[in-house]
Amino acid sequence: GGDEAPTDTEQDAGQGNGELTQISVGVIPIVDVAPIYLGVQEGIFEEHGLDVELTLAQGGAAIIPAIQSGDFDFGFSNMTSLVIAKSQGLPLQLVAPGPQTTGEPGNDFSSLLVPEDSEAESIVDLEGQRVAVNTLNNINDTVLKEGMRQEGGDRDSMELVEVAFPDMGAQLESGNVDAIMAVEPFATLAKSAGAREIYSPYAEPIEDLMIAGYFTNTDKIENDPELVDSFITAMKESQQFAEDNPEAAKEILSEYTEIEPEVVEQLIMPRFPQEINRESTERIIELSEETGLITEPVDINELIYEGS
Amino acid sequence: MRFVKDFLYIIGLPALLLIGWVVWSAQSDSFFVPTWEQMTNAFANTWTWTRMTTDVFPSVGRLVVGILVSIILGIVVGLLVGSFRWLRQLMEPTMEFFRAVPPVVLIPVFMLLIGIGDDMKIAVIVLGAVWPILLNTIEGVRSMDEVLSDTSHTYRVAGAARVRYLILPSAMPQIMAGIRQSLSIALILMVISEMFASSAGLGYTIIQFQRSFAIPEMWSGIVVLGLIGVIMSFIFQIVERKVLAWYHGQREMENAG
Amino acid sequence: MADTPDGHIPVGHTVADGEALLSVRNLKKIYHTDGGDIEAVRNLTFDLPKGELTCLVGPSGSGKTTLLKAISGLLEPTSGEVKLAGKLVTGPPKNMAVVFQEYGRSLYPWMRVRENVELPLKVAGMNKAKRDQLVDDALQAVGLDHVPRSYPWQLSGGMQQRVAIARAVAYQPEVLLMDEPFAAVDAQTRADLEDLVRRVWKQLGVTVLFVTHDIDESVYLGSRVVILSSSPTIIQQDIKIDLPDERDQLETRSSARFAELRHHVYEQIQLAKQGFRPDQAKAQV
Amino acid sequence: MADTPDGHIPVGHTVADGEALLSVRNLKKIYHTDGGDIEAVRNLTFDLPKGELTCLVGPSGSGKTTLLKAISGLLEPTSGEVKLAGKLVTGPPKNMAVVFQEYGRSLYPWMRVRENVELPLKVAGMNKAKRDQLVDDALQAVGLDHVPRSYPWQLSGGMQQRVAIARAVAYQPEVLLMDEPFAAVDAQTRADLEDLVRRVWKQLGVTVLFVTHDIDESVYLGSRVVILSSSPTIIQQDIKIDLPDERDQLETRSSARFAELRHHVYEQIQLAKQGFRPDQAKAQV
Amino acid sequence: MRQRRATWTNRLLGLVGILLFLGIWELLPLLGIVDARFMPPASAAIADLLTKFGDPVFWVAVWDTLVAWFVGMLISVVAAAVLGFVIGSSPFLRKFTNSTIEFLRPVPSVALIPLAVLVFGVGVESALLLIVYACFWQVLIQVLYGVADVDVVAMDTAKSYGMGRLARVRYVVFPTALPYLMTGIRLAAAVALILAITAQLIIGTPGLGAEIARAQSGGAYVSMYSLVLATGMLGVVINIVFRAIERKVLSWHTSIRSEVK
Ligand SMILES: Nc1ncnc2c1ncn2[C@@H]1O[C@H](COP(=O)(O)OP(=O)(O)OP(=O)(O)O)[C@@H](O)[C@H]1O
Ligand SMILES: Nc1ncnc2c1ncn2[C@@H]1O[C@H](COP(=O)(O)OP(=O)(O)OP(=O)(O)O)[C@@H](O)[C@H]1O
Ligand SMILES: O=[N+]([O-])[O-]
Ligand SMILES: [Mg+2]
Ligand SMILES: [Mg+2]
Repeated sequence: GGDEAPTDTEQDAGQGNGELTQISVGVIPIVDVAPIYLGVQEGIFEEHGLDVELTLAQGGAAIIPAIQSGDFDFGFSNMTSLVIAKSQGLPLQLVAPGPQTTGEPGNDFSSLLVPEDSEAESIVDLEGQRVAVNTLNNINDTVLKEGMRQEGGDRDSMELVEVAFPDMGAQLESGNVDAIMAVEPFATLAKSAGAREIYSPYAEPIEDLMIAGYFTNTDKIENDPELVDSFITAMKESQQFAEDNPEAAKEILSEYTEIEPEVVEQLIMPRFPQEINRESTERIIELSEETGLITEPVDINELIYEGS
Repeated sequence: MRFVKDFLYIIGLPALLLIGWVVWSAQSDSFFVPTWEQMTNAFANTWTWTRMTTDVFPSVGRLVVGILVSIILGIVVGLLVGSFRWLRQLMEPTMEFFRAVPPVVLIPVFMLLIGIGDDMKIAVIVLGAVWPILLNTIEGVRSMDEVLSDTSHTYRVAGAARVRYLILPSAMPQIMAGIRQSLSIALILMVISEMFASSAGLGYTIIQFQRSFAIPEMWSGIVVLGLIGVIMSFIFQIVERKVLAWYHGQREMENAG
Repeated sequence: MADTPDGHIPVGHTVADGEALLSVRNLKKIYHTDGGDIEAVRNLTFDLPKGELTCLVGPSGSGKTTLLKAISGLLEPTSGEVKLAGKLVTGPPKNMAVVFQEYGRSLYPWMRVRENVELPLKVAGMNKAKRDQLVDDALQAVGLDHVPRSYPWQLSGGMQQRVAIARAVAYQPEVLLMDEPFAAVDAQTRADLEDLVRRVWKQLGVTVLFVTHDIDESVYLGSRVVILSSSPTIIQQDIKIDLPDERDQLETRSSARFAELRHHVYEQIQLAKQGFRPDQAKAQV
Repeated sequence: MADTPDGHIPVGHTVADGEALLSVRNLKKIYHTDGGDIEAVRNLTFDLPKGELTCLVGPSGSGKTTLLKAISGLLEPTSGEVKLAGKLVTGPPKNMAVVFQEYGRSLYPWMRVRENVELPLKVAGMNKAKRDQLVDDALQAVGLDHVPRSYPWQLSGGMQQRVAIARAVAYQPEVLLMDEPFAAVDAQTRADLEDLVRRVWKQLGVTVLFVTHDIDESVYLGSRVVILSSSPTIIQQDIKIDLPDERDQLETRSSARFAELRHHVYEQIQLAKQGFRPDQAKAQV
Repeated sequence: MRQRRATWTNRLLGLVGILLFLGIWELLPLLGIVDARFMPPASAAIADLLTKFGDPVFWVAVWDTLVAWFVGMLISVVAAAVLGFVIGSSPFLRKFTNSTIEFLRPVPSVALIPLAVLVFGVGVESALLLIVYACFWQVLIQVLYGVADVDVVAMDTAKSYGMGRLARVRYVVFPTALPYLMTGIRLAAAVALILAITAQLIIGTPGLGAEIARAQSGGAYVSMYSLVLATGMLGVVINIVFRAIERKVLSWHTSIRSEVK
């Protein structure tokens, strides 16, 4: 964006004094957050006067309260969780984009998979079947239901069960579930074991779906807009860097995850956009309302903050 | 009169704590500390009969089965392990191994071996709840009075009769102490088991509330958990009074002095 | 066996082997503790002829309880052996009942008095009618027929001990071992129980080993008194009690022979306490 | 107080109030149990003059232990009162030591013999040197100076009881209550301990209340014998023992006066057992 | 000498037990009962663990876990013991607190995570809160049972020798409750380890739990199982240490006595 110049200078001045602002960011050990690790490694955040401490957490259960308490300055979360939190009245705002679908069915970082010998050929064949998602009432079952609806099936006809990503492959093979919605690297792992992709749940139902993003506390935006702006700028640059250097993005995975090198080689990375995708976010809000995940409407302008 | 007194003892401290919370929450604006009003609303709207039949009762059913299995398994294995030193030595490190591994990381193994149905959830409850019963039974068997044990030997009270008339009753106070501990652990594991491969249940509901930041509802779920705990504990105390009538009588007799 | 109280009996030899129901040979027991080894029993050899009522007296800590436990197969001796009717004792033998010193701990606190007395019979598979008969008789014999439904811990110490005795009596053992059973009982009850033991002994023809530290009691009760030395224990002396078979608390105790025997036992125990040891005094046979 | 054993003493009056160190007035104790109320002690009034050694005899279950607990302030009486040196006893008074009947439970199994004896002195804040001296003396007095580092449960019953006695002696109390302390002790040790109690009593000038059911013992030991009726308990009789102050196990026990006193006590206890009650026989004073 | 040999056969048997268990684990995937990709054989996990032994990152995680475990234990044991003795020695407090204790006890620590993070953040303090909360009840209940077990004669003896309340607690109540307390501590030691790992897993505080989470999210099954193995081994070691302490502290207690015989 064009509005980064003044803050840049300020921050650079700050850096000239040799003083970096310490911030702490809560992230999840998944492929999606490669850019922020890259940004730190490449000194992008330092350039903007930020000394970033990354802390790994398992999910929103820990990150969102930590943002509330000020323990984290920024956090990473999927869009649905943010929308729900917002509708519950938590003072949070999305400030920077996260991963986005590649938009290419069959070549995305999320797949709906069935066993090799399954008769299912498309998502509609899963009506009445058991499908594993990692978290119920969240982004993954939302997009699946939407996909089902778009393909002409009954949105509520799948029996969705919660199975953690690492356990999905085994449950698919043992026949406890009929299909799984896996993300990388588990999608690659399952495919290499013979699972067959019948749908791309991020690429197909919503155009250019942005799955997740970085958020902060509304207080922080009010009290320290310069800091937030610096973060936004650095984050966007990091996303861009990851987008431009896919090999570097894959390489950095070994720093915070334990994915086998062969799998890293094969897995499909998401795209890392520079701008928050308002349309797809709007769609998520609508779908959340339709499926009853939220009861209070969420105003997209109050959800997204794009810098001062 | 005595009934009233007992009742006051039961509700006294909870009432004080309740008042403390009402006062505190009224002037706290933390999102995670609901007010009296939010809580009562959450309670009324959440714990409807439908919710009871779809989420609470099935969970409690698994809980009860899990506890019963734990009791039987704990006592049977405990009697064996407590009676044979070699068996105790053989098993102890392995038992400690399993005791030290968090159920959360063992659940995937259970899912592999048992699947994702009720069996798995019950197995998780047993996995956690069996230890206090098992260990207490072992201790109970081990700390048997020597004179009593000698007496039984000389009267040739052996085999099944020894278990029935000597070992089991003499270990019973400790076994009961173990069961009491297990009850609350089982309840905790009921929640944890529903964090995996679930789509209904009390624990699942609470986790969902937590994830969707429905904080008053989450707290109301925790209160329901606590209430189940209290009910179980009181049922247990009634059973214990019956089973250990002799023990308490003896205690009272000694304490009367 | 010597006929006079003064007749010394060589250690290691008492009655002819042929008649012995219980025979103890070179029994030795060493306890291993943190503070070192304790030799409780050094070298005991003696026989219990069938049907005799033998009293074992010895100072406190002389290993009487230890010996009894070894005889009843509850304690493995360090060396030596115990034979019952010719068979080596390795575990508690059939038809043997033991009344322990710690009466309070030998009753099942979770069973009522009646159930306590009944249990060994029930476990042995005796039928209900016969069981009831034996239990009723035994409780009556010890004067406790009025409290069958009490729990042991609701009774006084003396009453508890009587329950333990009733249990042993109801069991109708061939061999009855009693470890200071009357220590907690008052004088009058004690006299009654002493007569009870003699009555049971004669009626059932049971072989009794009665441990006591009461000299009068040992002389009054026994057909024979074995005196133990102080620890590590060996047999100090083995005396035949030649009092008439029919004994009476007042008459027998005031007889001259009783006083004589009593005096002899007393002297021997004094010797034992002063550390006199037959095996030091003379070579062992 | 009557001088002859036959002199009846009206219930409720013994020695002149002035000299009484311990005075028990109208003591009544009812135990409330599930099975109903048990009146263990009905109406007890008596005094312990300072420096006397009083023996309390009574049948099993007559409430001796109950009385002792009330005196030592461990048990709240249902009604009536206990005064020590004029002060109402509401909790365990200072300078009083109690030797309990259940010796096995009154020693701390987690402490060695020496530590058990030493503990009360340590808690009272006595310095190490003095403590050691007292403990050594006491252990020697009971003949246990060879096992200071054993745990109580490694000792025989009699030895355990002696540890409890040593603890009381080392404590140097003004009032010493003993509840059938020699029940588990062998005859010889018992004789020694009896002499020890008398020695301690004279040396320390301590007031002793000694509970026993052994009639010989009560006469031999006491300067006075109080006989309890059977439960619910009242005082059956209170007898002054006019034996010479220097007593000897052999000589005293064989004296004619001893036999006479012994016989009298025996008779009284027989009466008590048969249910004779002084309060029924005559109006209470 | 005899005793020493006894403890050696003791350990040997325990080792046999462990080997038996590892054998079963090894066979499960080999016999095709479970898929080796999701549950690798024991040998693979052990091999991986051996390589981890050479990696300082692993030892840092172990250290972090142990620190959280130890501090959590210490706080909960001290708090529960003190409260247990206070509540246990007063019949009024026992009755007054009973229902509240029964209510709070079964509240799962995991349900407290948002509260913990809110109050203490994502640092070790949050993990501590969860550990302390879970362990506290274990120890408290044991101590309450222990205090109730004080022998009346032993207590009367102490009273009759004029010991004050404090001296009685120190010399009578405490030793009586000690076996119970030790059992409570041993139970708590396992619970503390479980909660330390779980907190690290979910909140992300550094330690073995966070490493397990990392392995899980990368689909590194072998690594995950080797870390679980390490966790279990830690539990076994902790138990051995506590057994040894118990043997020393409770040498006078029946259960130990019979063991020594
Ligand atoms: N379990 C044990 N461990 C160590 N030493 C023991 C044990 N049991 C007994 N002893 C020791 O063995 C000796 C004999 O003890 P025992 O109990 O057999 O004596 P006793 O003759 O029955 O004494 P009492 O008349 O007092 O009952 C004593 O010195 C005692 O300390
Ligand atoms: N705690 C108690 N609860 C109910 N009844 C009791 C209790 N303690 C004693 N009793 C009863 O009170 C009576 C007196 O008991 P106590 O123990 O004082 O007698 P004792 O004279 O010491 O007997 P012993 O000579 O057998 O020791 C008995 O009938 C007994 O059953
Ligand atoms: O953020 N998610 O990939 O669910
Ligand atoms: Mg003995
Ligand atoms: Mg008594």
